[in-house]
Amino acid sequence: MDDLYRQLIIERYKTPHYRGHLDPHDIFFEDDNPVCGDHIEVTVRTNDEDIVTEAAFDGHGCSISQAAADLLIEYIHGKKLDEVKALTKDDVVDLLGIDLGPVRLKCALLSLKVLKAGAYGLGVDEVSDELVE
Amino acid sequence: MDDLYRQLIIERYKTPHYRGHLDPHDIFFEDDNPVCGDHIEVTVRTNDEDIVTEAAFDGHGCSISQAAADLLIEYIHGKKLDEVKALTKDDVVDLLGIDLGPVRLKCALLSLKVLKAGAYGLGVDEVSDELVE
Amino acid sequence: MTTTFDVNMLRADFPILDRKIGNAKKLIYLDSTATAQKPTAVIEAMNEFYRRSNANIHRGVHTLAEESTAMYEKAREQVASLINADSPREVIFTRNTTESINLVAYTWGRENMASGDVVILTEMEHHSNLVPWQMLAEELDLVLEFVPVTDDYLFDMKAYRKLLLLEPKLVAFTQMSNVLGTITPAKEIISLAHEAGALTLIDGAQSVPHLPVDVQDLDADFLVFSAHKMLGPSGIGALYGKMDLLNAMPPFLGGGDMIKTVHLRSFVPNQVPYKFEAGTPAIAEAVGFGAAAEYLQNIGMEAVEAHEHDIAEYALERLEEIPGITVFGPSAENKGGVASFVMDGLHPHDIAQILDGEGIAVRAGHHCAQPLHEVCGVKATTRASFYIYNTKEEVDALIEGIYKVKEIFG
Amino acid sequence: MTTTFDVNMLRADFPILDRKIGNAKKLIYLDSTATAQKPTAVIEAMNEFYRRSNANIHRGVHTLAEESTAMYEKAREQVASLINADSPREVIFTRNTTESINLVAYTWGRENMASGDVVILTEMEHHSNLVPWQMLAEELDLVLEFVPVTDDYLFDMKAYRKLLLLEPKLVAFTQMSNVLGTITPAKEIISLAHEAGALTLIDGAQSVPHLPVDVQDLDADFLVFSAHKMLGPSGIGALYGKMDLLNAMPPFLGGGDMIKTVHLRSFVPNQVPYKFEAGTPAIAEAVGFGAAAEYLQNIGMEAVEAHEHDIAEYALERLEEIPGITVFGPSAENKGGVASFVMDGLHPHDIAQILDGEGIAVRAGHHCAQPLHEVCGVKATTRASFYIYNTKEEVDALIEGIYKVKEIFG
Ligand SMILES: Cc1ncc(COP(=O)(O)O)c(C=O)c1O
Ligand SMILES: Cc1ncc(COP(=O)(O)O)c(C=O)c1O
Repeated sequence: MDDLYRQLIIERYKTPHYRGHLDPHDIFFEDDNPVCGDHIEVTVRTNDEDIVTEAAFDGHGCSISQAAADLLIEYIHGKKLDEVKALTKDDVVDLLGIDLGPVRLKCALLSLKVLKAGAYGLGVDEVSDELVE
Repeated sequence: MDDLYRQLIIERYKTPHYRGHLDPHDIFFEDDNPVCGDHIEVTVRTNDEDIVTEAAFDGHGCSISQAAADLLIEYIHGKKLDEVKALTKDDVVDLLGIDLGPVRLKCALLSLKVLKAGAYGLGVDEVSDELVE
Repeated sequence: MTTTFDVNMLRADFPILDRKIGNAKKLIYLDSTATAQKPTAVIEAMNEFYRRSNANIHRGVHTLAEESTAMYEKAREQVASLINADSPREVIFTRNTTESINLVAYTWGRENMASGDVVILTEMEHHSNLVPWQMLAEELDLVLEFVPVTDDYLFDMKAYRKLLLLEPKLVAFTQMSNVLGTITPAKEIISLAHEAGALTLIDGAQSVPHLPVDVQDLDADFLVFSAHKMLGPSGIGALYGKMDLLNAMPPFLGGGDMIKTVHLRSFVPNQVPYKFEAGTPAIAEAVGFGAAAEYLQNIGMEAVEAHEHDIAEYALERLEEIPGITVFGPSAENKGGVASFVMDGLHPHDIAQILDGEGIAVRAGHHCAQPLHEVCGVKATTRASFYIYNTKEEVDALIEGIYKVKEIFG
Repeated sequence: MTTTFDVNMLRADFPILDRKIGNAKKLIYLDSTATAQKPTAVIEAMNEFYRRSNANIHRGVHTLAEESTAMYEKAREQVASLINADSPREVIFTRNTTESINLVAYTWGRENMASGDVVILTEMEHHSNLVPWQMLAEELDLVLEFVPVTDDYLFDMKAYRKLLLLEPKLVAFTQMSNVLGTITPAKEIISLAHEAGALTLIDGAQSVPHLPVDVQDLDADFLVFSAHKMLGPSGIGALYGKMDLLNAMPPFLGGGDMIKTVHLRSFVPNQVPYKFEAGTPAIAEAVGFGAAAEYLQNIGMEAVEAHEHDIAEYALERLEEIPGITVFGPSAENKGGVASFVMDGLHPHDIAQILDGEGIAVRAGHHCAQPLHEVCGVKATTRASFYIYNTKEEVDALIEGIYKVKEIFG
């Protein structure tokens, strides 16, 4: 619990570093967590070599979903799109630095799901939790 | 067990006293036990005062169903039709003189169900286990 | 109303209440609206069943099969008795409230409704009493109408009377909202529906566990509920229906036990209730369901209601002390033991998570009632809910916990 | 093949085997085809769940809800692993085999078939794999065709090949008959069906508990089975489906958990498998189901099969010694652990009842396979069936018991 709400998460939730919407952008995607209605959108800009030059997230949700999104967006700056596509649940868990049960894990992984769906160029109907397993 | 297969039941099963089909008859009905496919039909003759003057059963089934039918037919001879309509599960259990679980009880009560359905003049679709509760 | 039983003695019946959460905090379970905890009597009834009597039912003549059959049918009587059904045959065992509603939609609904027919629901319904009718409406081209909630979170009787002028075929409504706690005037709703020529389905998922519910007094046509919310096991629920209605309905699932005879290309259905219980049923679960119904009846549903009312009234009082909190729902006299709230600037997940750290289990989300949350103008709420085993001390812990949440996120 | 585990040690896992029947006779349970007995591991897994972790799943963030959710999803993995599904998501929890078949009929069937389309079944099917298709045939005007059993009680491959010329949409067949014990050549049946453009549904109610079943090796489209027949609890079963098929199917029951979003008049379904699990599922039962799958996998399904084969072979030998007996079914090498028989002049109920007096539980009736009994020219049979906990000594007791029946009715 004290673990779970470790300082980093509360801080990033209260004052996120990468909240916003990039326009123009190369990648855009958004989705909801059906359990609680949380919403995340991401916008990403890439250069000729498919490297992430800039990225942002927007939306609303619990501290875990928002902090995870903020940390994830930070993490992908300077990464190749292929690296982004290869991100897994463990990467997000490492960023947050805490253990999560299956329900809270969904909150944590919402931004990764949205990001990978965008990176792969999926349609709205093609998003599934398999993306983040 | 020895109780259950007490002599009377085995005897009546092997050599029933009232097996047959009366023609003409005043009452006829037949039905199956869906659990095992046992079948019982009864035919009954009554006089002007609605008293059973003659009755018979036919069909096939286990010793309980057949012995119960035989004992029941014997029992109703000389009874008024209203008395027949008023017969209950307990009467059959008394005739057999044994305890039965809910599944075997169905075997025992098949003839009563058929008899009462006939006495009430029910249609095939109107027969229900409520008749023998 | 005050509690007529000794809560502390009763708590000893619930082994899970000794559970420690995380760093040795004692469990404070305030999530009974999602699912209730089980008394030893229920757990042991199933245990015993598996250790002593387990067999498949209705078709075996050996001792175990006879015992199992008798236990299964006794459970039907126990459940029928709790809701005062005229006959146990009017109780059909299903998986849960949700399946019970779908059963009515797929059988009675498809047989008795057609294009343009109106079904009246309410804005308060759980998804389980919305989606089956949406699916049926899509298939048959029905019209769905919704009784709104009033500003004070009650069933809008005036709007309902107006909707009845549409001559609906069915009125399907919750007897207690799982979010607002609103208790609806079921008897009046039903009698007005009958006057208008409609049948009624009561979603009793929250009422049967918490209030006296008498189907004969209510003149209910259909009543649906789940064992797991009333101290019973998961995996079983019930559909009550008036015998005439059930007799006239076509079967739902086909298979073993629901038939009288089968040929390769045709079958004759069995009598009610078996007609609707295809395949091997939830036998051990029925035994547990029966034990739960009996446990509740032994306490008495008036006593259950009174105790919960006590706790809920106290909880509402204390919650409303907290700055920045909004509790949704009517005032205590029209409300069951549910308190759903939002807090300025705080996400329900975060509230629930911090409370969990204190050993307090509450639920966060839309509680399967998204449309109602839209009406309330929020995405999600935090819900504390109460049952016979909860105490005022637990409410105090909840309030303390909420202050801790404010501190952490303050 | 011989048994690779110690039956007597394994029997200690099953508390019911100590049960005394009537006058202190020890239970000899030969009715596992109807339902299997449960090892302590399964009973205790559920017990523990209720005493320690019980909560509703998927939507709660408190400790119990997280634990329950994790346990429920772990069970899905355990069951998926037993049948070697590509992903646990391909396993949908239902009430039983029967509901699984109805689910496919109501969703895939109604979506993909139309007037004149052909469904191939077999004469060996359990009512649960007949009635749902009869109901669908009636609704959609489908044509049902039946693969006969050969004179030696096998799946008639020649007749099947001919029926495939009708270009069926679906072939639904049992992998093991619950009456004859016949094991059908599922892999060949499926590959021929696929060549003919048909999908396949395997009724695995009897095969999954008793044989190694590998859905990927079989290339199965749908496979259905029940926990209660494989050492697990009542109230839960499974539908395996290939992911593409499941994704394309419309939902079955509407309600909580099967949705992504709900508005008053519309909803968006959740992803597979949740799309098909409406309402609160059988949570404790899933935990028990998972434990049962793991228990079987620990023994190894080859070992299970070998042991049963041993017992069945011995039983057939001994039964056929008895004058006046007829055992239905193929010879031991094509047969699971089932022996259904009739005896001259004796009603199956009477046989079962006298055997019960000896503590021996066998089943009497048509075993939910009336059409097959018609084919066999009998109304009912007495069935002894075997599982991992049965021994040759129990078979000896059965034979003795049958001689006693002959004596009493002789
Ligand atoms: C071959 C077969 N199919 C289907 C079933 C139905 O299983 P359930 O009653 O668990 O739905 C059975 C059980 O008797 C069976 O043996
Ligand atoms: C009012 C109401 N209706 C229906 C349901 C659905 O019950 P189940 O999930 O047991 O089918 C619930 C449970 O949350 C409920 O509270």
